[in-house]
Amino acid sequence: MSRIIIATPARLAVERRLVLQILGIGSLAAMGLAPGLVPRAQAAEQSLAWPKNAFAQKNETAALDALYEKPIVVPSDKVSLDVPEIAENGAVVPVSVSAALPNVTAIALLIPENPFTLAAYYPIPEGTEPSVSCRLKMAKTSDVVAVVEADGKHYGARKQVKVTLGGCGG
Amino acid sequence: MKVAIAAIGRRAAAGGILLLALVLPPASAEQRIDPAADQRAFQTYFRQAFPDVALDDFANGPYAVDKDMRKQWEEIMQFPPYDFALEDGKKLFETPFKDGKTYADCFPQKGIGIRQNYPYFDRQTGEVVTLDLAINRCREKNGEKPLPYQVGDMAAIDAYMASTSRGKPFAIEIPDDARALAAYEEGKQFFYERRGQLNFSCASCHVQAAGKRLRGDILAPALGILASFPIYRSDWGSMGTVDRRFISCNEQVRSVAFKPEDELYRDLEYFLSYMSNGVAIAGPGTRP
Amino acid sequence: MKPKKIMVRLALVLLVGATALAGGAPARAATQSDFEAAYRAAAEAERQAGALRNQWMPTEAALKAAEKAAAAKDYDAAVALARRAQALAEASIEQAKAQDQLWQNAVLK
Amino acid sequence: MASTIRVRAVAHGESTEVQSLIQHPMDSGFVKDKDGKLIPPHYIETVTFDWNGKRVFTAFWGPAVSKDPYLKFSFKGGKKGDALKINWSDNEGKSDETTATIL
Repeated sequence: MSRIIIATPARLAVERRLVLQILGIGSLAAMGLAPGLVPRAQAAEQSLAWPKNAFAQKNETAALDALYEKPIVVPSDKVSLDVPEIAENGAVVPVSVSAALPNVTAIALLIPENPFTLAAYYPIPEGTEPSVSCRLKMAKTSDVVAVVEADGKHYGARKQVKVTLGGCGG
Repeated sequence: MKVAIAAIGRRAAAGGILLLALVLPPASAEQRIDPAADQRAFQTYFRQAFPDVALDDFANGPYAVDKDMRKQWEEIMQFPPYDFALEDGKKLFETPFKDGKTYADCFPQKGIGIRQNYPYFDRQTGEVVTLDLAINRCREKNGEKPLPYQVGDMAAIDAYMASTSRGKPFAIEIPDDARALAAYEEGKQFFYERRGQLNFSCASCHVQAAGKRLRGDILAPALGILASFPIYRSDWGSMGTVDRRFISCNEQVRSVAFKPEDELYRDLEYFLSYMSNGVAIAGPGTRP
Repeated sequence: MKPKKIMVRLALVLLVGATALAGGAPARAATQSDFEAAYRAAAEAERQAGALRNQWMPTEAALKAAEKAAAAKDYDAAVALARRAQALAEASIEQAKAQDQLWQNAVLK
Repeated sequence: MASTIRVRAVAHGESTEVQSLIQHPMDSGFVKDKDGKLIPPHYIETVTFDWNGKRVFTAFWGPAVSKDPYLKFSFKGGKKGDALKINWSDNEGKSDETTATIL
């Protein structure tokens, strides 16, 4: 069900081939957002559109496919995802992601158990650190998934956050 | 002894049918009211229960006693959600009333750095005055309508005034006045007596179960619990004052809550704040 | 333990109420005046709980529901709800009276 | 009314750390109001940060971002006194903009 798979060498080879093919047309799919073909530099700098289709998806695979054009996401310890074990309140879950990878072009945050899977998508322009912190809502206990795009490849990290019923506020 | 009767008398007057039961007061009611001794016992209990928590850190409630919660809190405090209220509060505090006066004219030290002295016992009127009550009395004195309690502008002004008092330890005084002692005792009883269909007291959660989980929440120790008010609660998605917290606590145990600034709530705030003397003001704060 | 006693008492009162409703079902359907009598008794108990400053939310809810049932002329339900409200109000009175002394045992010393 | 945007941008050597807080309900569309009616979704879709005419950050958000959303990132460049322009727009077509000074 999860797209974050342990890639076998064979798969990696396939992926590499795909990436090489795509590179020819300027890795426009990197953004995977705008329907038209947008040169990468411009995409990162100015005229990105809100990825409506990706935000409408209700499972991880569909959301990632809409975002990155059927990526193969490899789990990576180069992606560090900082989330609490138990959310103090599902309405405000602090999430930090950073990637120790060169040429990062985007960071996506997904919450598979939420009604809509994609929570936030951050295209990273050149010169901006591949690192972002924000606060997300979680409807119930779920993994939080970070998918980082770097050099046209996709690296993932996931961690579970427990959301319990609060209501008294301590 | 006289004082004890005064305290009971108030409750009995409210509930006439209690009178019979009170003709013979229980032996314990004859104990002398000794706030200083109560405070020592109260603080000793929490210091022993949480030996690793510094006195001022008790203001941070659940974040003082749980590591994972504290980390989330520290992240949230990088840009605290009460910032908007704080800014609004400063503006409201500094905006003159129609008569040209401001809040500063109503308070000692122009209202700056005084949160730690509230609530206080007003010997003239013989009642406990909280900061929120004083804010509204100031408005009325200057021909303005009182603000609704619990939320909004009241919470914002309260937040600003608290922020100017950060680091100043609670310094609540209980004057040697039978009425003040009676109010204190009333607040103390409210804190320890069980209420509501769920049969909980304030102490059930914030003394006996302090630091433990109730559903997903970690219960704050009662010591210092009011030092970070008003609070932005994620669950509310907005600011709330002490009144809002008391009312929601009461409703959570299925007890019909009282009106904001009800005498019982003011007495409770008086008792709780006095118990926390020495804990520095840290408001406004955030809570889950 | 007093609180336990309150609970037991509450359970008993509710049980009696339920029995009156089910097993010992009245031969005739409840009338408006049955409701009014039951409601008056419940409201009086709740007033006393209020004087002791110890009302319970479910009591208020049962009273409201009783009024609603009566307005819909469902007097059987209205009477049952009023009796439930009365039982709850009496339990809250009991709690207030007991706690007026028991609280001292909880004080940190 | 005051701006809905609070920004703290601090230059550290070669890069600038930016933190922002935006006042917005971020209604998910799944929460009911007091009368049991669903509150329609109302959330920020896009936030942009521009420094020296260069887009240094874009955030695309869905309804799962928390109320009064917070954001932290860093970019290379920026020095004390530089202007940083922040703009947000939501799904109802509302927007706000402010310019902050890098500290």
